[in-house]
Parts: sequence; C-alpha cells; structure tokens
Amino acid sequence: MRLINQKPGVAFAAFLTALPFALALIAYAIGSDIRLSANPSDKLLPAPSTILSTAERLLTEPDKRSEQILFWKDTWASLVRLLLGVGISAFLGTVVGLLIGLLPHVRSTLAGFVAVLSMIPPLALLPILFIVFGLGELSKVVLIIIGILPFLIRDLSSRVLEIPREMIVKAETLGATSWVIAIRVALPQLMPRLIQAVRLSLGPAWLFLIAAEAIAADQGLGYRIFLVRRYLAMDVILTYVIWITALAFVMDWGLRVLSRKAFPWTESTL
Amino acid sequence: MRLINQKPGVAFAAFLTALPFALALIAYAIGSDIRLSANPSDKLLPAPSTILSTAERLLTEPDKRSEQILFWKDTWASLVRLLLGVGISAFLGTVVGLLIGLLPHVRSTLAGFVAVLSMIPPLALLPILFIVFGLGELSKVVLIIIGILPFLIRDLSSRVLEIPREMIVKAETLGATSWVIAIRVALPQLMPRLIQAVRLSLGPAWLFLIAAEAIAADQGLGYRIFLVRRYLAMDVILTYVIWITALAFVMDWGLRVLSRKAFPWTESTL
Amino acid sequence: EEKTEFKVAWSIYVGWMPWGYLETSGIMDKWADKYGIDVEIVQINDYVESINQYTAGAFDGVSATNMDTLSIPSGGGVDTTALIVGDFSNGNDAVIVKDGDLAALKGKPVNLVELSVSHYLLARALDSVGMKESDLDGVINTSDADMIAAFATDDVEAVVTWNPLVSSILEDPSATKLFDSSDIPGEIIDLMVVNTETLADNPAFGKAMVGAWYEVMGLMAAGDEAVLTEMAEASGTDLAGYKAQLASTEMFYDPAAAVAFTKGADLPTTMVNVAEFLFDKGILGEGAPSADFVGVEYPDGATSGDAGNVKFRFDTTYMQMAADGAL
Amino acid sequence: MSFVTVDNIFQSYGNRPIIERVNTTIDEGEFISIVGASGCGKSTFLRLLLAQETPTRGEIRIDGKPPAKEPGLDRGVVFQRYSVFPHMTVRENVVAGECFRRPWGRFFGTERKAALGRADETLARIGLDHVADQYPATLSGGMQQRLAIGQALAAKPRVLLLDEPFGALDPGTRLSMHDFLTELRAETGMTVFMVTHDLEEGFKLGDRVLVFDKPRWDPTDPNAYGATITYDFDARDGGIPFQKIKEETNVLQPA
Amino acid sequence: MSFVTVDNIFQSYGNRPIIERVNTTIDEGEFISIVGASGCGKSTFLRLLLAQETPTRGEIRIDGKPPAKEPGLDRGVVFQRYSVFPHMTVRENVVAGECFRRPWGRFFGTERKAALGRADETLARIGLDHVADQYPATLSGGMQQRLAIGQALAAKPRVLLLDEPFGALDPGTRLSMHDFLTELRAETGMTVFMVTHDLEEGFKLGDRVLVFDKPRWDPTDPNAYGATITYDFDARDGGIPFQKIKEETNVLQPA
Ligand SMILES: Nc1ncnc2c1ncn2[C@@H]1O[C@H](COP(=O)(O)OP(=O)(O)OP(=O)(O)O)[C@@H](O)[C@H]1O
Ligand SMILES: Nc1ncnc2c1ncn2[C@@H]1O[C@H](COP(=O)(O)OP(=O)(O)OP(=O)(O)O)[C@@H](O)[C@H]1O
Ligand SMILES: [Mg+2]
Ligand SMILES: [Mg+2]
Repeated sequence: MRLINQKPGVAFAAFLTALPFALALIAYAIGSDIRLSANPSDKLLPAPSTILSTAERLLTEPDKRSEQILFWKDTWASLVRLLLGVGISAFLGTVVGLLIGLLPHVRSTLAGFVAVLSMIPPLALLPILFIVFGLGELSKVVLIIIGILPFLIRDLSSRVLEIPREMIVKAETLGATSWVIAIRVALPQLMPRLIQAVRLSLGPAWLFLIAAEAIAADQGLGYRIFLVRRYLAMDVILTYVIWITALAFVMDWGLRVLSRKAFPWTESTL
Repeated sequence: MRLINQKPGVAFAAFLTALPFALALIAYAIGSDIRLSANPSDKLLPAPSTILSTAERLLTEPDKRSEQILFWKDTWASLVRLLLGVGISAFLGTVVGLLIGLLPHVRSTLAGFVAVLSMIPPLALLPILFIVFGLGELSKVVLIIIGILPFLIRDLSSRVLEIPREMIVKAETLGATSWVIAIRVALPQLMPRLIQAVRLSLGPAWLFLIAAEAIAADQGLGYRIFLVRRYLAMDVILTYVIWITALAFVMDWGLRVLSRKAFPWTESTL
Repeated sequence: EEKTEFKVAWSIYVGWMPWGYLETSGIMDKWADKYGIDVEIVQINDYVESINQYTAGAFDGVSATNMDTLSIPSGGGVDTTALIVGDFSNGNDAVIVKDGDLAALKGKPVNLVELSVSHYLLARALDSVGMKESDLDGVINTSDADMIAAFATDDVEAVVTWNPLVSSILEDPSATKLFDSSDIPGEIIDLMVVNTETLADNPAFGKAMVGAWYEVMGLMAAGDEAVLTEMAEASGTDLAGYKAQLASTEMFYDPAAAVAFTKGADLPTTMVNVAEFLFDKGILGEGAPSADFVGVEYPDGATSGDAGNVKFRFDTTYMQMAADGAL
Repeated sequence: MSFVTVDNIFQSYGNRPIIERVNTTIDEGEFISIVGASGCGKSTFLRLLLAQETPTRGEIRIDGKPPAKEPGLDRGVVFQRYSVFPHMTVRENVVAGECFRRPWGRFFGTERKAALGRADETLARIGLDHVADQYPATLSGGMQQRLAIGQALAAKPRVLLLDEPFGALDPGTRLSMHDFLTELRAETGMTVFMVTHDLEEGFKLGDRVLVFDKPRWDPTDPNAYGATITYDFDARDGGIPFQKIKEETNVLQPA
Repeated sequence: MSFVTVDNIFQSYGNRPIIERVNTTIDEGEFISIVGASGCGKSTFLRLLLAQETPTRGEIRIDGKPPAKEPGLDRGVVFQRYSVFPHMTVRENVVAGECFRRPWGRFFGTERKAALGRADETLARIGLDHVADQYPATLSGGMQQRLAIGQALAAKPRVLLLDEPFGALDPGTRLSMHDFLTELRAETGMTVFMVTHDLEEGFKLGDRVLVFDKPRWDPTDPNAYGATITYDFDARDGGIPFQKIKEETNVLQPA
C-alpha cells in the first residue's frame, strides 16, 4: 500500500503527536545533564527540575520591593500593550482596507504607499519612533502598529477587492449607497478574514513587543527576558518563553474558535 | 455617482499615487527644518540634502581602515545571510511541507509540533542559539531559519492538503507511487505557492537578520544601523533604511515577476 | 525657558542605581517639593537609547559617561553640563580573555560593544603594550545583553565589558582578567548630565537633583543595608553581588571629593584622550574636522578643544553647594 | 410605446471592439432572451443595460429617462453566481432587497417587523420558507438562484436582467426553475432580459430572442470587429415556429 | 463470465450507513450508468469500485482477483473536476497516462520520443492536437473533460469510472461529449461505470442503468438507513423501452 494511503490508528496517531515533544524534552534533559555534570553551576541549560522550581517561585512569590508578583505584572503589562497594538491595528486595517478596496480614488492614493511602507524594517526606525512617540506605553503600542498595520491593510484590502464584483453590483441594484455597501456587504464578509489576518500577525506583534520592551520599559515579558539575559538566568528566560508560547497558542486557538463560532456562514455545509 | 464607481483618470491616478510620497517628504523636510533651525547640529532629522550627500559618500568613499566601501560590504554580507537563510528555509519548508501534506504518519507526528514551534518567540532564545551555533555567520542564518521555517512549513503543508483529492487519486490510477505523486503532482503545484510564501516571509526574514546583526556582527546592514545609532547618525541610518526598503521592494517585485513567468499554467486565460 | 516639570532618564548600572532608589523611595519628590518643582526619574532599559532620547530633547537630563556625553549630545550640538560627577570606574570595566596575555590578542577578534567605553578601554589596554586596534583580527560588535552567552561560545576568545557582566563572566574558571579600568583610574567617569540651558534657566532643578542625590550618597556611605539591598535587587543581583560591584567603583559619596576630582588637573588630559579616540573612530561625525571640534569647559573656565564651540561643561557649582550644606 | 431604447451602442475594451451598432427597442413587459457564441459580448451588453459600464458610443434609455450612470433601483440583476449575500440568512437576503436603500442599509423597529413579515411571504411564494434561517452556502444551487431572483424582485425593479441564471444547474433543477420564472413573470409582468447559452431555454422562456454575432469578419484578425444583433426572433406561441424573424436583420449579404 | 463482482457491500461513515446490501455483477465491456437522488451514495459507490475506500462490509472483485486496497492501474477515473494536471501541458497530461508508473514518473530519451508520438496520435483522435502545448486552464470545460478521458485511457485501464463527467458542461458541449464517449467505447470495448444526474444521459449511453435509492425509510431519522440498487434497467436498444427491468429489484414491497 502506498505511504500516502497508510493512516495511523487513533491511538498510534496520539502517540505520534506526543513523540516529538517527548523527544525534544529528552534531548533537552540530556543536554542539560551533560553541561551540568561538566560544570554544576552552568546557567545555560538549567535542569528541568530547576526550571520547574524557578517557575513556581516566579508564579507565586511576590517581589520584595513592590510586593507584587512580577510574573503577573509583566504578563499584564505585555498583554495590554499587545492587545492595544493589535486591536488598534485591526481597527485601522479594517477601515483603511475597506476604503482602499472599495474606493478607486483612495486605492490610487494609498495602495502604492502602503506597499512601500510595508517593506520598511520597523526595527531600524526605533530611534525615530521613540522620539516622536516618547518612551511610554504609546511607543510600544505604536511599534506594534507600525509593524503589522501595513500587512493588515494590504491583506484586507486585497480581500475586499476579491469580493465578486457581481455582489457589489447586486447591492447597487438594491439601491445601496457606497456607505451601505461598505457596512453591509464588504465589512461582514471581511470579518472572518480579519480574524485570519490577526492570527497571522500575532507572531510579528509579539516580536515587535519584545523588541520594544527590550529597549525601553520597566515591566513586561520582553523587558524581563532582556533584563535577566544579562545574567544568563536561563531558568527565568525559559519559563517566560514557555509562557509566551502558551499565551500565543491560546490566542491563536481562541481566534480560530471565534472565527468558527462567529461566522457560521463561512462553512459550506452543502 | 457613487464613490465606489468614481475612478480617477490615468494622469490623476498617477498624481494620487505620488501624493502621499510627496507629502511624507515635505513633512519630513519641514520637521527637519524646524529642528535644524533650533539647533544647527541636530542629528535626529538631518536635512534631505545632508542625507543625499551622506548617501553619496557612503556609496563611493572607501573606509579609511579597510579600504573597502563599507556600504557595499554591508549589503553583500547581509544579502548572503538573508538569501542563505531564506533559501535553506524554502528548501526545508518544501520538503517537510510535502511530507506533512502527503503522508498521514508524518502529519500526525509533526503537524502539532510545528504549530507549537511557530509560536515560540525566537528572539528570546538567542543565548541558546549562540551556544549551539556559535556567534559566526551560522547563528544569523539559523535565526532566520528558526524565524520563518515554521510558518513556511505550515503554509506549504496546508497547500499540499488543499490539492484536490481527485487529482491524487487520478495519479494513483495512472500507477504513480507516493514518490511520483510527490515530485510530479504535488511539488510542481506547490512551487507558485512557495514563491508566495517566500514573499510573505521576506519581511520577517529581514527583521530577524537585523536583530541578529544588531546583537553580534562586524558587518552587515543591521550591524551598521545599530552601530551608528551609538552616535545618533540618523543620516546614515536613514540611508540604510531607504536602501533596505528598496532591496526588499525589488526582491518582492522580482518574486512576483518570477511567479508569473515561471508558472504560466497558473493563469486562467479562458 | 523656566518650567517646573523635569524628566531625567537613567539606565541600570552600579553607579547609577541610586537614581532608581531616589524615585521609589520618594527622596526625589521630597527635594523637588522643597524647590517647588516636579522631577520624574525614568528608567530606560537601553543605555544608548536613553542618551539618544536626551539628545533629541525628550529628557532634561540623563545618566551617562564622560565619553558618551562628548560623542552623542555634545557632538550633536546639545550644550550639556555635568551636574553630578557620581563616580569613576575603578575596575568595573575589564578586558577578559580565555587565555594568554594582552600581547597574545594579536590577530584575534575581540567582542565588545563597539564605540562604547569598552572600546575605549581596549584602546587604552592595547596602548599599554604598544599595540593598535589594527593588530587585532577586528572587533565584533556584541550586545551587552548577550555578552555572557557570547563568552560561553567557542568562537569568542576575548571580551571587553562592564559590570555586572564582568563578575558573571569571571565566575567562569576559564576567564582571565587582563586589564581593567583600575589601570586607568579616573578616565571612565559616570555622570548625571543635564541640558545647560535648562539648568541655567532653572537653578532649582540643579539644586533639587544634587540635594536628593547626596542624601542617598549619605545613606550608602553609612552602609544602610536596606537601601543597598533595594538597589541590588533592582539591578538583578543580591546584596553581596552589589557590594562587590561597588568595590570596583570609586563612588564620590562626599560632594567635596567630587568637586575636588572635577577640578583636578587630570580631567582635561582624560577628555582630550577621549576626544581623540572618538575622532579616530569617526564618532564625532563626518562634519568634525578634528578631534578638537567640540569644546569642553572645566570648572575653572579653562577649555580644551574648540573654545568657540563649547558643548560640554563640567560645573561644580551645585556639588559645591552640597558640599557647603547650602541646599 | 417603447420602454427600453437601445440606440446605436458601441462598446470597446482598449482598441478591441466587442459590440457595435446595436439598436433595438423593447416594450414594457417583454421577455427578451439573448443568445450567441461564447465571448461574443452578451454579458457586456447586459452590463450596459445595467449601467454597470457606460458604452463607448450610443445611449440606452429606460422609460425615456436620461441614460443611467450606474446600477440602481430600477434595474434588478441575477448573475450565474454570487448573486446572494453569503453572510446573511435566507430571510435577511430577502429583506436586503428592501432595506439596502436606507441610510444604514437596515430597518429598525416596527418597520423591521413589517419587512420580516413581507420577507416570509416572499419566501413562502418562492418555496424557501423552510430554510429561512439558513445561510445560502447550505442551499443547493437551484435554491440559491431562486433566492437571488426573489431578492431582486423584493426591490421591485422595473427591468430584470439575468445573466445565465441557470447555467450552473443540473437539467432537472433547470426545468423547475423555468416553471418558477414563468410563474413569477406572469404575476409581476416585469420586463426581463435573460442571457443564456441554451437556445432551447431562450426560445422556451423568451417573447423575443436576440442573437448576437459578428456580422463582419476579418480573417487576419478575428478581433477586428464587434458583435451585434444579427437576428431578432419572435418566440411567442411557445417559440414555434422558431424561424419567425421579427425585424430586418443586420447580417450583411454578400454583395 | 462476470467481470466485476459486487458482493454484499455496506459502507458507513461513522454510525451513518450510506449504502447497504449492494450486490451486482457486471460483464466485461458493459457500460453501466448509475443514477439516483443527490447525496444517496453514488459517488461513494464509485469510490468503492475505485478502491479509494474500503467497504465496511463486503467485497468488490475485478476479474476474480482479490479486492484491491487502493486505486491502481487497472481502474481509470474521470471526476467532474480536477481530473487533469493543471501544471502540465495538454500533451504532457496525455504522456502522464503512460509515464507515471515509472520510478521517476517520467520517460527519458528515445522512450520519451516514442511516448510523445503516441500522445500526439491520441490528441489527434480526441481532437485536441491544435492545443497540445497549452495548459488546461486555457481550455473550455468540454475540452478539459475530453483530455481527462484521453489521459485515463492512455493508461489502458480495464475499468473506467466516470463521476458526473459532464455535470459542469453546457447542453451543447454535453451532447458532443456523448458522441465522443460513444465512439471511444466502440473502439476500446472497455467496461465503464458512469454516475450521472441526468436520467436521459444515463439511458442514452448505458447498457444498464442502476438506480440507487433508500428502500427503507425511518420517518423519525432520515439518515438511519443507507441506499442500495433499487432498479437495474436494461438500456440497450437505445434505452427504449426504458422500463425493461433486467433483474429482480430490491424495492421492499408493502407487506
Ligand atoms: N472588462 C473587460 N476588459 C477587457 N475585455 C473584456 C472585459 N470584459 C469582457 N471582455 C472581453 O469581451 C468579450 C466579450 O465578453 P462577454 O463576457 O461579454 O462575453 P459573453 O458573450 O458573455 O461570453 P460567455 O458566453 O462566455 O459568458 C470577451 O472576449 C472578453 O474577453
Ligand atoms: N468522507 C465522508 N465522510 C462522511 N460522510 C460522507 C463522506 N463522503 C460522503 N459522505 C456523505 O455520504 C452521503 C453520500 O455521498 P455521495 O457523495 O456518495 O453522494 P452522491 O450520490 O454522489 O451525491 P451527489 O449527487 O450530490 O454527488 C452524503 O450524505 C455525504 O454527506
Ligand atoms: Mg457571459
Ligand atoms: Mg457525487
């Protein structure tokens, strides 16, 4: 039987899914063990047990100075920035995407400009950003926006352009104005794609958030990682990395579920 | 007439396209002028003429110490890293994407793992990367690979899964083995999508390249930008940013043209 | 112009930790209230970014070294005054190798934060054995955040960096310190610099800053464990670690000592050395015709460099007030 | 009196003429079938009738009014696909036929209730009341087209334009759609233009059948000339005899 | 002797039975049309014949050989869509019918030349020689399906399976495809199974027409039972009279 037709059973499939995770864990444990047996105070690959106890400490013990649990404070600070940045980008991306997609004049004006903007590496512009937007929360949110907005605009406007012309014409024959076409035909059909696009841009958003926090912040997940990197506190870094990964995963999954639940009409059940 | 039906003429469209660029330039010139009249040696927003002369100097005058023109040396170093990183990722992404897309066993094993991997913020793991891959060229290429490979694998494998089952079955009825289906049915149909996916990942690739060069390098576009940031030489930074933008734009455009030229069958000319 | 709200930036470094304590303990607010103003002290993760921000006008003052002040704000035309001379590095910056001596660096690459005081220290270290940077296999710009990890890789033979990284790296048994800032005492000076114009228009700003600073200096000199522990934790280490870093820092707890150092005869020599180093590296900008392009003024009114383009001033007025108990 | 006047219409894309010298007049309530080879410009002609495009030369007037500049309430349309809104339920799609002309594209309050009631009546009439709360994607192709027609009629257009409305349906469904359309027409007495590939369908449903073809042909450049109405059949009496040509045709006779 | 034996086939997806108790035998060279309501399991039955799926119960044997586990050279297939490879030219698509069984899926050298020659002959026979170097996307739907059939035949299968091969074509093209298929069949004498929605088409082309339907019906749960062959008509003699039932049927008589 051809390989492409050989399917694993349910139990074997579950085993296969778990396999690479287990292998990665074992490989890490062995690597850590080798380094630790050579140098017991090696910090690079802390033993899994060390990471666990560090994680427990981070999650439960309040900071002596501020009496707060830094881990949750960092998480909260980062999440607020991330959600603000992504939320504002999603909103602007939708509005500008609709305008570009629907109105030929706006399209002529902005499409080329946004295409060029999307090629600018935002990290290189950090100094200017910080000057213009200050060093407060705003600049971090703005970096996220600058980083993902051009992509969102391009993606969403091209989706608006993909709406069959027939549908727009149909709406026109029903007496719809440009405004009604925007809010009742284009916008609702854009929504599932918006969620898709937001899912795709969450990765870059985290990246920009971490980069911004590395340079100017006094709390946040990225800030903490860069702070303790100076001491190579890999147990803390790994805890934070695992946490960020988990957060990213949950967000992605949540958006996927939301998309399925909120837009039943995207499923072709025939 | 509805706004959505009002189209600018050819000349007016060209004017509109140029408009935001011109406005951005004018805004910059004004901002620069204000700062420079307050402090003539202000470095933050150098006059456009200063940028031009700096650019000319960078492009033509060799460095005193190395006798090389640093600009081209930096460009070459960065391009080599970028192309290696993207090229290797594209190759691995294609192979693994094909395997995941075609073989149920591989899919069970890797799909979940890659989904989790793609959520890990690579910047946070830099210390481990350095230890494992050293501080040389390798680590920069690897950072790019780690940054974009999971996306490529996910994107390409989902495209393989989108190949209509009918087509695979048809190939089977023509006596094709799994191997033949991979190289003669799935692979060629994956190619246009590969180019698309590479286009999408060039942005992140630049980002990771700049981040890697900012952290440890002795040449490269990102290295230079972060080095001269130490004395706020915005004229140099802006020259480099414009150059990177131009390079990114040309690459994107080249890939688009390549895709059109190399895969005539994707156009439905009927 | 006159104003009542001021912002200063600082970044984490052993000699600047008091700034964080000033803000969290309320001592800064106390002194600001006394002079009827408001001073906000902002911590910035990235040292260079904090100076850039100051240069661009986002802050009225910033913690910086003498060298970076000369190259970034002063070189950028922002007339800057050293309000507080806090300390000089006396072993905090070091050249560390895996084996060999300074002469053995010949033909090897060195990892450091390029164009920083580390770079300057390396130049001075090579001077001391009659070598030049061109004798090396180049320098590799490496982020300070990754210096420890970098030293752990096989590629890296030598690094130049500062504390607390130095002490972490030296924990590695293979690491040897070849040269440190105690070999060039008084050349790497940690300052609080402020905008000259702002200071001239608002003497209250200078008074509040200096007054608050020396109140904390008093606590530190007295060995107040609670204060030191708080600074230690803010810098990510513990009390013992912080004390070890302080040991290689020549803190001027006493304003009189700071005044004396600033008025000392060595300072102009140091600044000329630094200016030459900066010019040599092209850091003073392409517009700079010579190392003398930027003028530096000393407490006695003497200048080095271009007297017509004085952008960096050492001013002991306020520290003297503190020494005199006049605040 | 003629209701729709098509006056010497030319349409070119770039340098390529698609249709040329099209003249005809249509009475109110006529059902016009349009047939012709693939790519000859039937859909283009429909787009001109719809005012989705403006002809290069000539004018189309409805009821003597000045030529429309863009599609509007007086012309309803159903395309082969994409004629219903996938994100609205079947009922909402019908309501859309009435409420899209409002400032917010919606009805509120009692008006809304009344519209929902009317929609349910319409749905009952077009036999879709049992799927009123489903989304179009869950309907079969035939049901979708029925919905599209119902929606277009809810807006009460004066002219209904159909571009191969049944082209994607299988033969059985197609037949039942013919009955559906015939019924609706009898009820409303609307003026209808229908493009079709299927001659039989054209003659079965139409009062007149317009045939589009290229009367002139340049063997060295097949795209040099556009198509026009070459035959205009009277298809009443069930379309038999098919050969009753209503007016003089535009076919050029060999000289 | 019976060539294809379908022995008491059941197929369920999850708990839902789709087809049940399907039994029939087919002689070599017969043309079997399969008709039935939408969703009743015609395509499922074809997938079972193709060995793309394994039945829940029962066996299908071709020429007495053990049941196949997966599709292979002995069964050719043409679906409604996606039956040609879009990235190969028309000629390459035909060559693929012969060369996909090779280790690299390609011919090299002289073998390649010979295959190209044979492909050109095939193309001439199916009337596609003038578009040999074009890609399928540039062909009309009818030409694509002709190509798909040509490609399937190039592999010389023993049984040809067609799943609504002409479902997406317009009526004119459909008629010419019927002629094409009839000709090809006369030439090759192949055993053919064709699923169609169009009863007329089924009777016109088939030697036998199998009707799939649910003989049992649970009013509280429409999905409780699967479909089976309820009628098996002899459709030779041009399918007239349609009513000649060949074997006893499976319709349950009211007790
Ligand atoms: N917007 C356009 N720009 C350029 N050419 C066009 C455009 N729209 C249609 N054409 C061309 O005009 C010709 C007529 O197109 P049209 O769609 O009107 O044909 P049709 O008779 O409806 O054909 P079919 O039966 O295939 O629907 C075609 O050759 C088409 O390629
Ligand atoms: N892989 C599958 N898993 C679950 N259910 C399936 C699967 N394939 C088909 N079905 C269901 O089985 C039933 C029969 O499907 P099938 O495609 O065989 O019908 P059909 O007779 O070919 O219909 P049509 O005329 O629409 O093509 C349908 O209700 C379908 O939803
Ligand atoms: Mg058409
Ligand atoms: Mg089917």
